[in-house]
Amino acid sequence: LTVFAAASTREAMERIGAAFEEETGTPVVFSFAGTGTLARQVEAGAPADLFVSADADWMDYAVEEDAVLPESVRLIASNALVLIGPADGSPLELKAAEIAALLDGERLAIADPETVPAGRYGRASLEKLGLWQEVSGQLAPMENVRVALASVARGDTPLGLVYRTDAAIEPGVAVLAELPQDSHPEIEYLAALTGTPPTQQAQTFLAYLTGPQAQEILQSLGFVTDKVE
Amino acid sequence: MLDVDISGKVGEMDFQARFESESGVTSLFGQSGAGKTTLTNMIAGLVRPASGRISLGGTVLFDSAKGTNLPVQQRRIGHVFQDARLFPHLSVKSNLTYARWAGRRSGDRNFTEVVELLGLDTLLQRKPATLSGGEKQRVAIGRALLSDPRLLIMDEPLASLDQARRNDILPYLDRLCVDAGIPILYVSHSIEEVARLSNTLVILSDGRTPAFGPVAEMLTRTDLGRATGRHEAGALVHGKVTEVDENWGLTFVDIGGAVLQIPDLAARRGDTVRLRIRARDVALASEPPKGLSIRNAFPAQITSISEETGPYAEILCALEEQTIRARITRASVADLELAVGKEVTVLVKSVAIDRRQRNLV
Amino acid sequence: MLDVDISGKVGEMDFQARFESESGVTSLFGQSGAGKTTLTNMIAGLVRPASGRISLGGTVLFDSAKGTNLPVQQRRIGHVFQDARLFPHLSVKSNLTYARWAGRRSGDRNFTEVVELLGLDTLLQRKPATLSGGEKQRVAIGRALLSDPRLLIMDEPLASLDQARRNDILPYLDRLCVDAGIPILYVSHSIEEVARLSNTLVILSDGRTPAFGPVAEMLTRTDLGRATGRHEAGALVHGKVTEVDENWGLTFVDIGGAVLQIPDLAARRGDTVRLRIRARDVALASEPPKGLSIRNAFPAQITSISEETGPYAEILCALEEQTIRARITRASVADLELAVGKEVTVLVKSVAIDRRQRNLV
Amino acid sequence: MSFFNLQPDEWQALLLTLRVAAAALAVSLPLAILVAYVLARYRFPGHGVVNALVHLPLVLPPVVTGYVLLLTFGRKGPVGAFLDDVFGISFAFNWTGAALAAGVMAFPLIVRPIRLSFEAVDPKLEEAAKSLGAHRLVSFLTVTLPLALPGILGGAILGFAKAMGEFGATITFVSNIPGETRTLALALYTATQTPSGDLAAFRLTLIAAFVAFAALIASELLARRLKIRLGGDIA
Amino acid sequence: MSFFNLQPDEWQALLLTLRVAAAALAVSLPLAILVAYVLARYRFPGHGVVNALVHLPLVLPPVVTGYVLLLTFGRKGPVGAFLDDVFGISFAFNWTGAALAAGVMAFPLIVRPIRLSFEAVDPKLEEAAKSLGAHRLVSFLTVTLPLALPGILGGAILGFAKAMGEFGATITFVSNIPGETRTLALALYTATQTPSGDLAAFRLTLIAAFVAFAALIASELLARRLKIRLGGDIA
Ligand SMILES: Nc1ncnc2c1ncn2[C@@H]1O[C@H](COP(=O)(O)OP(=O)(O)OP(=O)(O)O)[C@@H](O)[C@H]1O
Ligand SMILES: Nc1ncnc2c1ncn2[C@@H]1O[C@H](COP(=O)(O)OP(=O)(O)OP(=O)(O)O)[C@@H](O)[C@H]1O
Ligand SMILES: [Mg+2]
Ligand SMILES: [Mg+2]
Repeated sequence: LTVFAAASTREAMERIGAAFEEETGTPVVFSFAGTGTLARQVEAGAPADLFVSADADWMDYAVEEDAVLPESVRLIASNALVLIGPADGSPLELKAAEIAALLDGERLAIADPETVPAGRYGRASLEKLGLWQEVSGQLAPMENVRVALASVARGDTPLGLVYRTDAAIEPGVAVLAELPQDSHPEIEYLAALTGTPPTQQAQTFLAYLTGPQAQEILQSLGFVTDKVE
Repeated sequence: MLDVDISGKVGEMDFQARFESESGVTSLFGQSGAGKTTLTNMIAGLVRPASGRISLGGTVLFDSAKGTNLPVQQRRIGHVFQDARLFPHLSVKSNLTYARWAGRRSGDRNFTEVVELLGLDTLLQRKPATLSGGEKQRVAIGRALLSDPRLLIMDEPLASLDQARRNDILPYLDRLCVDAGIPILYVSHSIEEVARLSNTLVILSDGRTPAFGPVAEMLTRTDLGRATGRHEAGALVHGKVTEVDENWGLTFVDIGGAVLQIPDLAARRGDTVRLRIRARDVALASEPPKGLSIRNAFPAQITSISEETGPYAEILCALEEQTIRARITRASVADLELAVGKEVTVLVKSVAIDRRQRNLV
Repeated sequence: MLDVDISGKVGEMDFQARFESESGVTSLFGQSGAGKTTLTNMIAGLVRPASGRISLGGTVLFDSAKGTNLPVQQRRIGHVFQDARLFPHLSVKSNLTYARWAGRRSGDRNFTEVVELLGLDTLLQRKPATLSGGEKQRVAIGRALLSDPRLLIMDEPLASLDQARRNDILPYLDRLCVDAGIPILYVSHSIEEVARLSNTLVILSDGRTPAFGPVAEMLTRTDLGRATGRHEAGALVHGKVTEVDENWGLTFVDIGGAVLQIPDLAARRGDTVRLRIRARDVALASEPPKGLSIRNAFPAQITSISEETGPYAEILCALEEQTIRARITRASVADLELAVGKEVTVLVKSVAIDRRQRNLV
Repeated sequence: MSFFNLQPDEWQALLLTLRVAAAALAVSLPLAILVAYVLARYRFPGHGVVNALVHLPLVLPPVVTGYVLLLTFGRKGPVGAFLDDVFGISFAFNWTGAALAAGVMAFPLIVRPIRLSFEAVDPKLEEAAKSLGAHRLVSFLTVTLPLALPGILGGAILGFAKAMGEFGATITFVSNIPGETRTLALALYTATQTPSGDLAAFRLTLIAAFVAFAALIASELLARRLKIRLGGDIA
Repeated sequence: MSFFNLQPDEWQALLLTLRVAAAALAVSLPLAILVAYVLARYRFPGHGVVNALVHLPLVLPPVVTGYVLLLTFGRKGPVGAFLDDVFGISFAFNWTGAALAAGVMAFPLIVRPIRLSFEAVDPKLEEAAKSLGAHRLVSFLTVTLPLALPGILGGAILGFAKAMGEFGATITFVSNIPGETRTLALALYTATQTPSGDLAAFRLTLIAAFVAFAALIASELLARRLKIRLGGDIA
């Protein structure tokens, strides 16, 4: 059973895979890469049984290109965005002046708003909050969330915008503020079956992802699971 | 045998060479920069002449009119390059046998014989980079010898070899030419070597061939003084061995009209031999002298006296069909009242005659 | 001047060389592979001897005992390498002047003079790759000459040059040595060149120096036959010019006990000169002959007869303080009943004596 | 488990990396030698285009190269489909695909040093070989190629290192499947994707560095032997 | 806007790319020449380590190299902090950082061909230069360096191409800021990461290929002139 999963879900997916194997005896193999890369590979006929996307747009793309079964697309988790600072940082109010004061000419680490989903959501949120104008000239768009996280942890940037799940596992940073859930489109992790016809095991695993054990793991890592049916 | 008539351009120099030569050794003689290496490269197929024709023993190697241009590897010309061009990654032995294993030229020349001749026995496992200048040159000679060639081109092959080694190699080349019937095109600055070795002499000067012909004839031509080098003018005579005196180590050669005594000529009675007698080694006497260590004294008739400016006079003396050339001071010509037609005694020291032999056809 | 006593190992060969030489030309003479190039490299500082000492005119270049090892560029030795080693990316002109612009050696030797001597005028803008073998060698000589050296090492510099060019260059080297006081270490296979040029001769054989000394002495030593090449043995005599006969182009040289007549020696009356007389050019007579073109006939006494096996006998004749060496056939020795102590007439052809001159100190 | 014992998945990635790099080299090296020789010795109208094509994988971001590979050699790509149908060879999402990606990315690095070496071989030696009867191919194999060995070795080591470290094109073309296409570089990437992966990333970095170091040392030793074999000064 | 007119952001990326690649080359080339010479001519205890260090960026996935750069040259990194304090030089998130990343990644590619060329220069020519009085540095500058020019050119062109195409280390180290660090390669990556970016990606690929092609042609012409200057056969 091969699963192509967005790199940002690695921790969760590997734990779920291990649990699944324990339960059913079917080993799960994961291929982690950027969502976009995976989407194109699935489209090109990759030997994936499941595709786990960190981004709804790419899942739409896969659906349009007939790469996945449209009716199998399923929400498995959501996420939230937070602003982080160094571990000893103090909470921040989401106001332009405060953010500017904190940045003090330095940059805000963020996953690339043009390519990486986390960045796109972040941008939407900041726009909604009326902060985008303020910070857009001072962004440090990173190749992925992980680098943004690291650069805050190391103090290269005083502020970063990352997923809550990321902030949860990096001890070197503190959450300074949560961005309101309604300030950005739903951050959805979607899974779908690829192969036609889908194997029985793939269907089982897809079901397992929305099952209680998997949801518990996701929750423990900071994912939001309340919207999953 | 070798028939060349080509023209082309090398750098700034117009190049135009024409000569024919029979089997045996053909020497290319000319000053540094005269175009000798270029000419050999054209014959070997490494440089393409602009136009003309080259043929070797009936095979046309190059003919611009017919568009023939045989590739190098099909010309079967063994080439001893002026800059040895050994393969640096191969041992001396692999260099020597290269033509056998890479060129598929079997050839029946004996490897051991060539190695011994050139004194390479102890060097076989070495790489060219560790060889001395002369050693490199010897390997290059060996490599060409072992390539079973139809023609051997040697571009100043003995330049950095000592006299003793030269004396070993020259007779071998000589023999090669005669026994195996391989013609040799020999580039040399040394008129000694040229005279000793060659049948045909081609003079090359500024990319042109002002003269070519049998070496005996060329060496007595006085108009080529500058090219052949004045000090070394001489004459070639041929004769027959009539007696070999083991006791004194002397060989008697009848040159027609006189019998010369020559040291240690490795010839047998009845052999036809060719001798080079340098003009500077010949003295003249108005009457047969006595009590002299000079063993060769014979009468001849003066046929020409060319008094150059300076102290020298060049004198040609006829002895039946052959010509002997003498260089003496003008003062002596006057003292002895020499004149064309006069009978004189020609004196030649035995030790002055080169130890060499060739069976003439 | 140059004082060498070193030992080391080259490849398989143990190397041990010791010689001293005074100013002037020192020739290194030996067979191919004897170690000549290695020795020059050690003196130049390119190869490090295992132990020993090298000093040049008072400066210690190398001393293993004291740990001295002057780097190459500080030795100020002009080196004409056996393999020209021209800089391929530089024009002939830049090669020639390299020592000036890169080595900061000013030197007052005239560029134009050197270029003319070596006939390089038309080549100055060319790259080495387009030069002929002899042209490369000439550029290498020029480059070393223009490097303002304290010692000039020449490793077979004339090997691929024609006689005419050699005749131009040799007197220049001669002059260089005397006028500019630059000692020359000269490697050569040609005993001609060696005899003509050198003051000191160092014999090198299998990595050892069995003998060295003044060239005149070395050339008459019969035990070095193989090294010096039998055909070319001879003797050096010195004398004083007593008369120059413009009319016949002859110079009269008094060698003490005899006056020799020599063609066209570019000397003036009163000059001290040195002459090389090859053994093979000397004939002996039991009584003074008459009517001979040989102009030099003088009495001398036989001091030694060495009869080798083979046809030859080597005879030394004393003439006041000097020695003349003759090579004649053993047969003649018997015929003339020559013996040590006997008075004979020595005959030397005028034209046989090399045109050369050296002012002896 | 001690720090110094490799874990199974590390072993797997290591062996896979070596296999992929070796296969990439085995295929690209002969081709690179051919292309380098042609570029070095011949002038022909398309010379510049060939040269540019060779260098293109260097200039484009690896992701693009990988994407182009995916489009051409993927299961649905024109070449990929053809190879699959006719020869049954498939590059899609397996280690041969990883080798292909690595080979393509390493190609320019292999070609350049080899080309330099070919250009440095004196054509006069080839002339000598021909005059001794060696035909073109024989003279190439016995003279030109051995003399260019230092460059070939240099190109090979650059190419091997690059193939070992290739990441962007590989992950794009054949994804990141453990045991099949997850080489050390991809495993390293995977490890960096989560903060908890730091130790794993560090271990993998050490492994990669160690392998590269070993390969380099081996190549240096080989080069030195070669130099001696080529007859350079032993001193 | 026609297809052939560059848009402002494309211009920006193009110019930035050239600036970054040129700066990367300008800094790494001299250093590479030095390192190549040392590796070629001297044997010393740390030889293998230096050699391995030079090749390391090739073996590690670029992301790791970029991360290491971030750790050392970032504003809080040991070297970065020092440079910032003492010289006021900062590599963080600006184009000089991009140049640094490109330079580091290109370094092994530059070193190898140069090293090969140095090894091919006959030490006998250096000996000749010394015997003519040239001191070590002078003989290096007048003989060794000019004779190694083909390799230097070869290394430079490889390095330039690599610097132009560098992506992984750059995006990790200095991120992807338009006008500051978004080179063509990063722009191209950005385009491929959006579902609708295909046309933009294609245009950028063409631009990058064109620039690389121009650089290659220029280097070939230069190399040919050089060969003539070095005195190769003119025929
Ligand atoms: N590629 C070239 N460009 C310009 N001139 C050249 C080129 N090759 C050769 N020459 C010139 O052509 C002439 C003939 O050269 P070649 O090598 O044939 O002389 P050579 O007779 O062999 O002389 P040597 O006895 O010195 O070897 C020389 O003056 C040389 O400088
Ligand atoms: N690196 C080396 N390894 C092994 N043997 C060597 C090495 N270098 C030189 N030799 C040997 O040492 C001997 C002396 O060499 P050298 O070059 O000094 O001779 P040479 O007297 O100059 O000879 P030639 O007149 O032929 O130039 C030769 O037999 C040579 O083969
Ligand atoms: Mg020549
Ligand atoms: Mg020598």
